[in-house]
Amino acid sequence: MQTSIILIVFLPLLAAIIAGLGNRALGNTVTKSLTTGALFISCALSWPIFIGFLTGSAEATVVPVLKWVESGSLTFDWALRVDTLTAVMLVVVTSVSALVHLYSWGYMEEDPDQPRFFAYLSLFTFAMLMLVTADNLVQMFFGWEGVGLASYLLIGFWFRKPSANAAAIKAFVVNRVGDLGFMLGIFGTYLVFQTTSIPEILEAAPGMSGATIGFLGYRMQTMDILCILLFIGAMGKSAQLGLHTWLPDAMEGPTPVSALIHAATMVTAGVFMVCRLSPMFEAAPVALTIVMFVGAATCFFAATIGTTQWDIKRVIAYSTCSQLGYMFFAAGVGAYGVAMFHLFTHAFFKALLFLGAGSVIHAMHHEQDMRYYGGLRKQIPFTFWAMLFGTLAITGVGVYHLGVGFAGFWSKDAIIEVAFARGTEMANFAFWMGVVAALLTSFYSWRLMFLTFWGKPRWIESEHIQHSVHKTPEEAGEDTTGGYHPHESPLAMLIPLGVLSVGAIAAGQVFAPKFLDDAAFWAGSIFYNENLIHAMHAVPYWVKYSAFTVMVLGFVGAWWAYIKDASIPGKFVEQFRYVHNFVFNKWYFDELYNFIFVKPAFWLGRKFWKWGDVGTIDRFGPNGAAWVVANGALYAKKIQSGYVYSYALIMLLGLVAAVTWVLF
Amino acid sequence: MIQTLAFYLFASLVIGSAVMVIMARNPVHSVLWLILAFFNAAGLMVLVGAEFIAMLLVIVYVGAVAVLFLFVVMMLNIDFAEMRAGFIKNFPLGILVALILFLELFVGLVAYGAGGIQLGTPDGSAAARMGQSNIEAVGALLYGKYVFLFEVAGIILLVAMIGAIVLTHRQRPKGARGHQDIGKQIRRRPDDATVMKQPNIGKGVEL
Amino acid sequence: MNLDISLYFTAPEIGLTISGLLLLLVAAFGGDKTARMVTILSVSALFGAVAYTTNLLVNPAFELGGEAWAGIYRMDAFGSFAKILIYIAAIGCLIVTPRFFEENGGYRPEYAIVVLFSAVGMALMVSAVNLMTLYMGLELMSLSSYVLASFSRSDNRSAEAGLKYFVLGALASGILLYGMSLVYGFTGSTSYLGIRLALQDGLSMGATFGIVFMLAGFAFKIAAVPFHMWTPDVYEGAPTPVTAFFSTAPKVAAVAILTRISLDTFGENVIVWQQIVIFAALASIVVGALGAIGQTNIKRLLAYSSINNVGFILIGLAAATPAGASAVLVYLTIYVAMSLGAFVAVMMLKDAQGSQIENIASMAGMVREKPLLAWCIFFLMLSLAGIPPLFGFYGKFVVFQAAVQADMIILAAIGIAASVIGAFYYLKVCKIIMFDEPAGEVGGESSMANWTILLICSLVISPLGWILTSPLIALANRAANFLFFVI
Amino acid sequence: MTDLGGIGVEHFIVVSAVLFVLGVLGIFLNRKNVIVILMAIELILLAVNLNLVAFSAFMGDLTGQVFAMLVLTVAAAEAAIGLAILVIYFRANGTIAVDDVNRMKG
Amino acid sequence: MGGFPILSIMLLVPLVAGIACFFLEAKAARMAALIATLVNLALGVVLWASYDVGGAQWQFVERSELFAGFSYALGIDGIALMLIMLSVFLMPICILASWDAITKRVGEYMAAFLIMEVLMIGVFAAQDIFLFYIFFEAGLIPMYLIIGVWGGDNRIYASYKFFLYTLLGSVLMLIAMFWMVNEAGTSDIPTLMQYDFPAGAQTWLWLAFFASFAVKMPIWPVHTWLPDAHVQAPTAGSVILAGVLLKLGGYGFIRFSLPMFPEASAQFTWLVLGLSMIAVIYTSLVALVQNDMKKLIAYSSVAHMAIVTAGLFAFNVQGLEGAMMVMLGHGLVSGALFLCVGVIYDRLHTREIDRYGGLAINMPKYALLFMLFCMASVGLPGTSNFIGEFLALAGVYQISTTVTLVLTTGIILGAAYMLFLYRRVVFGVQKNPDAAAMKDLNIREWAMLGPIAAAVLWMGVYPESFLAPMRADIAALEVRLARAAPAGDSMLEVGTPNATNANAMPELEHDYAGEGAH
Repeated sequence: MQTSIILIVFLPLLAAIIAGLGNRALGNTVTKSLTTGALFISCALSWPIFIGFLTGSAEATVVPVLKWVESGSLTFDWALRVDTLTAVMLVVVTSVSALVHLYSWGYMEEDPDQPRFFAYLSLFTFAMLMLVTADNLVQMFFGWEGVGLASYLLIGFWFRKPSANAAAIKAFVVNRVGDLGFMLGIFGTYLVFQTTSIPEILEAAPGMSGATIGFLGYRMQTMDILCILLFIGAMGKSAQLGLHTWLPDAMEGPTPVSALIHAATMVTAGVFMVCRLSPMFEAAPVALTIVMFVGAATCFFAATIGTTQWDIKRVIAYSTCSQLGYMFFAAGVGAYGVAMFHLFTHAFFKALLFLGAGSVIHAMHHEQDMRYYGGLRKQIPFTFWAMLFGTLAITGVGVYHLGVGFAGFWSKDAIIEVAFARGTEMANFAFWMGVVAALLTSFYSWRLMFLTFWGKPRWIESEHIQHSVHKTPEEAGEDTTGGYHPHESPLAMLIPLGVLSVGAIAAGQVFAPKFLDDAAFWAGSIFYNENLIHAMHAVPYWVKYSAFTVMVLGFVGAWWAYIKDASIPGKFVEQFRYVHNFVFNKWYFDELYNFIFVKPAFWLGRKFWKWGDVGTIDRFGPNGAAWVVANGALYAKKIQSGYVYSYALIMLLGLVAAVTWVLF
Repeated sequence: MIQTLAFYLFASLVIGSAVMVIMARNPVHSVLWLILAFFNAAGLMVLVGAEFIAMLLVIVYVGAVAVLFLFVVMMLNIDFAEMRAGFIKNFPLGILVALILFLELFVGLVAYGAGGIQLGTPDGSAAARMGQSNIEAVGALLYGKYVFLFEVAGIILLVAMIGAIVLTHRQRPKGARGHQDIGKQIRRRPDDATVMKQPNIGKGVEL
Repeated sequence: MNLDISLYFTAPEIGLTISGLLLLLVAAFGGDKTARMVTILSVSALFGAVAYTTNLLVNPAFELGGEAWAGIYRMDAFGSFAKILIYIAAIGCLIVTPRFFEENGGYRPEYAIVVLFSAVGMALMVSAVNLMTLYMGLELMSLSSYVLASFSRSDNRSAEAGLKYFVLGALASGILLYGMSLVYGFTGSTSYLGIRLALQDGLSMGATFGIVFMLAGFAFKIAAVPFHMWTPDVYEGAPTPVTAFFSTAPKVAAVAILTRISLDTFGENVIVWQQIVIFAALASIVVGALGAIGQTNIKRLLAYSSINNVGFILIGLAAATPAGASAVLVYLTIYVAMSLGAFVAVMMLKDAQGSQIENIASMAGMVREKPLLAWCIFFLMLSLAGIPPLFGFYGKFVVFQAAVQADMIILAAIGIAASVIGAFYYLKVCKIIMFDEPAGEVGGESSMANWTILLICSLVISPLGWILTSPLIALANRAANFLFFVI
Repeated sequence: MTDLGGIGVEHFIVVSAVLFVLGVLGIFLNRKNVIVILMAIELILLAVNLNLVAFSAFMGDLTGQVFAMLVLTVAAAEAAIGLAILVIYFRANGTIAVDDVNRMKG
Repeated sequence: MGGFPILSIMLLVPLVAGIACFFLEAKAARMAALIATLVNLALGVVLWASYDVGGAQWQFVERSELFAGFSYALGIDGIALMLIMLSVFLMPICILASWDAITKRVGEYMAAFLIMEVLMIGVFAAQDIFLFYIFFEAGLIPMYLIIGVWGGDNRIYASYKFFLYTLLGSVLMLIAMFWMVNEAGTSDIPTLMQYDFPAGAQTWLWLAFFASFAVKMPIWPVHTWLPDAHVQAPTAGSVILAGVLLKLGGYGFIRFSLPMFPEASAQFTWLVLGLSMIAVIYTSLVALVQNDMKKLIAYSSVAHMAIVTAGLFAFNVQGLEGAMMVMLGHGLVSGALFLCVGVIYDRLHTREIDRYGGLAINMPKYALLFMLFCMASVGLPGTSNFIGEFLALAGVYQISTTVTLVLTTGIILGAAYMLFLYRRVVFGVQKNPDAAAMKDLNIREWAMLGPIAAAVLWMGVYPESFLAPMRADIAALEVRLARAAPAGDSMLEVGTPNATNANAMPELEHDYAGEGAH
């Protein structure tokens, strides 16, 4: 197992380095084969480990790699730790990554920079694997930042596009804000526990639950403040309310990237971290309440925005944001296993949705606006079915009493239930938010489906399509297809869709018993609250059916508005202009941040430079001194008048001054 | 009593002529006032019994230095009428500073030790022996204890001489500007100095 | 008065005087043709004096020094140290002279003889232990200097320099003399020892005034602010070899005698003069630096530089400790090398026709045309500014160390901070010769003698000079200790 | 030392101080011509001599008089040199007005 | 190495070569300089290899009473060793960077650089406080020439500002040194490091040293010489300036201010931390709005140095080691960034950011390396700067959480301005045809940037190589500082642990076959 762990983690790195440095010298095919091959090997090696944990035959392993830092009592080494939690993440990461690599063969076929793209993808995978296998907080931070870097590179992959560059920088910088919290959290943790090793911290955490510590001049509950700081990191990476702004913009990257990074793996790192550190959080009630609140709020807030967006990827992006909210409040109420389970299932169906959307975009010649889709059901049937499964999974279709359902049904309903079961005020808030978000999820997911696959083709208006067929709407006349016929994607893209469809359909059904109910499965890798799970199972039926009900409501609403009577959305917008604008403009977060942070930063920078450095420091410092000296020099020159008598006078003045001095 | 009177006479005269030295418009007058000042100073010296120095003052200064001054004043042949009169711009400041200096000297040297100033006490090695005249005593010292200085004084005079000669002695550079040979000028005839040219019209002259 | 011993101790001065007299005969009979020969002979005489004085300095038999001529002259390590420095400076200046005057006209044998007598005067000054000896030496030096300053009759500026120097110098002599008369009157003695003894039991106001007047007179000779006004004009106007001479030998003599008078004669009355010296030191540093900034003439700039450097020397004096006195001597030694080197370099700045260049702007970019000369000037300037690792730094090093050891931290801090202003104008010269586009004005060849002196000076101020530190400091310490000889 | 009838050394000091100050004034107040400056210098030296002689007499110590003699000698030499310089200056510039001795400044 | 005076040899090699370069013509001078620096690098490697980690504190000690007043004493500890290695490592790269860029007065240029190397090694190896000062100050001369002769358009102003600013800073230090030597009776640095100066005197001594090191570092608000000097200096000059000369300030703090004046250091901690906080935010914001690449990197250097000062005044092992690592890392990274600027400057002769764009298209290799160095500058884990920044901030956190928060904010801004720079230069469309026509890195440029890239990654992945030699020295320093170390604001108080977990639930009464059991 040790060898395979090493291989799992470092094969992608090796592939990334070779592909990245080899680049054009090696050519597209070699680099693509190399990276994809490496990922499939990783994936193939990961599943046995996971299965080992499923069957209970494997146990937590630590593979030491290299000494890293030893500075006084602050030491941390490179080491790979695999336990149940990690194993879950390993399969998620390697599987989705492998499939995305494969998918990219088709999706990126025409791109001139394919080796670079695949190198980035593999590099990302390596960083993500480092993150999930971290044995100490610093290595986790390494992975954390590594995925950030890869995300930055991939979002900005099409670097000629200004919007892509802006989005990439935004992703990196916003993530850094979260990292600030993470770093401070690590420092605090080290200060309190004198170690950064995760097992040691977790062991000692309960003992510190009553301790207090100073922070920014205030005394605070040690564990609360630490967990809040760490959670800020998680918020950044998992795009939670406040630090979420980068995620929708990140859709500027190629779609496989969105599937891999911004749906299945990287954004879930925050959830993973909270789960990984669950014993710490369990010692921090206030922090957990905050986690709960932020998760619930995000879950609702992102869902509202999702209902109004036109860009197919943005809808899914907000959906991701919303689903991450679910995971967080699940963790917040103490059901870490449930959160991890949703993470697991979400990885499959969200990756599926993204890749499906990618397939649609591929078919529609990179048009992403759903207003220009329509009726694609028949044109790209395979994609349609895959998207349908994804939608069924995310909306949580399943019937409780039958015990069947798509992946989302098992995990999301469990979250809603466990929130209700927890019963605290905040948990109830989360419960209601979760239910409302489920309604919205259903609505926007079906809205997406209806707009894309049903109705009449509307793409004649699209500039992208026009660009490809060279016909204006006037020339096209009645033919709304404009002579453009979307085509199904190549096999390399369809296979991952197929595989993920299976996951979206079955992952919940198969793994629910292990993830939700089996404390032995987790084997102490997360905090497992058995009583809470029992309570979850014991919630009333109306709670259990609430999610199902709202799902149906959302479906009907979407059907009504986008199939039955297409004028309803327009009327609605007319009626609630301000609400719509507010939601459509993403609650004005970008504008707010721009106004509070970005603009002042540049303004201040300019002021500091022109007014501070040049106008004050230089003016009164060196230049001022130079001015004084220059004037002194002029004066000295003037005194030296050349007249003997003035020289004599000055000598006499000196003499008189000296005499006066000694006289008095 | 007579000494007191003599002192005040000499003192006021020496100061008065000193003032005139620096105030006189004509430098020749200044020199003359200077001579008067020296005479009176010599008088003061005689008063305290330093006859030799007093005589020396008269001989050296009046006889040599002052005459040298007169000589130079005459030699330079300056148009004294054009001499700018008046004082420098910061005249009041100068006067003020000089006054302060004098007051300070007065206060510091005289008034400070009101009730008689305490001069130093010499070790007596250079005191005049009983009955020895001033000139004898000074001579003994000068050619005895301080003979080395006497020699140095000689060197100083030598250097002054060399200096004065080196600086003012004019070598006559041949054909240099400013050197006038009057005889040659007088001997000059038009024939030597001019050449007749008879140019063709419109051709100009080539000299 | 033991005549043998007196003659033995004053032999260098007597020897030089006799040489001067003999050479005068040569000059008188041989005329101007003999100028070069007379110069060479003078240099040899000076070398002889150096050798003899060195023997006096290092010979253990004379370790305690001795009196000559009935206590008006004293041979001790301090005097010998200063004298050697004076003679060497005079030698350096004499060696580079002939070529200068040959190119600019008007070389006369009397020049070397006057320099010789001037050196004798300085030697008397530094060995004097009696105000009269001091005065005679001083005047011998001064009168010679007046002559030298106006030596170049072809240059109008030379006469003006001589006139200004003379008028102000005579005024300074008058002030000094007046001070001496007061000191004599209120202590009853003209010998240093007698004055010191008289001042031991209390200081009358008259003597205090005397001390102040005397200090003012010396301040003029060393060109300390506010008695510095003559320096730029005289340095500019005097022929360059004379300027080189002024900035070295007389400065050494004046500083040495100021040090001796302050620390030995008035050693018990530090309180009287220390504040004045401190003021003069700081004022010199600042005024020297400020004055130099606006200059366009290199000689004038170096004049201000010498004012500036005197300020640093005075800081060592202000410390009023053996270390301070030793620092003064060390600084002087290094300063002689720097100053001599700088002026020799200035002498070597010529345009293609061979006439002197004094305008700083004309030196622009001269590193392209005369790289070696330019680099020498560059290092000399930085050494004058006291930037390590050049040896000029060591002078400042010992001076400020002495000040700090004497607990004069504020003085040292202000002084050293003001030295930064000074660095500015040295940098200006460096910038012009190294950075600017070549003006193409510098050309012409220089004689072997100039190169020799310049390279020797450059070597001394280069980091190689640090090798000298140990012997130099040992000698300087020994010399300085004589000033604190408690009787 | 004969009795001067109440005239003490302080009287001489005052006279010499006045002479000294007048000499100094002569140097820097006059802008007529340089010769006057040279004379002012002689005044200063005269003040010094008076001082020296007075001290010498009142202390009964002849050193002062020897000193005065040396000063006298030097003063003569100084006058010679000064006048020589003056002469060459006049030759070079054709003036000895103090105001004109101003080619070098700054 | 018993008795073999390796440090002196390391001083001698470039010195001799430097003097030789004076007289050589261009080609030979380049070669001579390269060989000399490479030889010194080899000697440096030998030095490192034979350095006995965990051995005596001072190794390779040489001592000779060559001068009056102080002695020629050399010797290094781990801290000095690392900085010497940094110097000798960067020198050949500087020579390479100047290979084609410098065409006039090549011999003198190479000589200036070699002399610079002598002085830098001397500073770090000096064991006598005055010898240190001489080397410290002497560095001004070659740098002045480098900026003034081979610099940009405004080089005169920059060279003056550099020279006088730093000179003014350091002269006061000399006065303090005199006092210390007088008080302690020795100028031997190791002895002085153990000498306890009276607390009253420490205050002004510390301030005098601070005046010097703060300018050299530079600390806000005496940093304004740095952007000018950097912008005007030739590429290699900037590399040395940023790579090594700025480290002299930090070295000064760690060698003098902290061990010699622990009490005063503690007393002024607020000042240093306050200035560091201002510097980080202030200069980062200023960097954000720069249009000149070198100026931007120069300002970023100020920000990084603020982290160094903060780390140093954290008074604990992490802070000190972190500061050292930031210095080493920053030496490599900022040097590399200047080289990156130099690479394109050599091609287009402008530092204006807006003139570039889309370089990733025609210069992919360059883009890759530039990205690496940008990321290292940002402090991405796995690169050299991360280790330093992380340790330094971890150290600072122990004495002040507020300061850490502010400094960490600077790291966010750091990401913003570096990526903004990268975006404008390397990404985007090719606006400018001549920028688009630029060739990718050539072999010489690879030889410059490649080794730095390797070192950056090495330091990030296995910093133990660099931490190990310093460990004992830092520990000794911490022991020395312990008596003055200020108490942190984050004092931990352990209380009674909570009885239950945050989400403790009562066990259900009925067996869990309730309403909704599956």
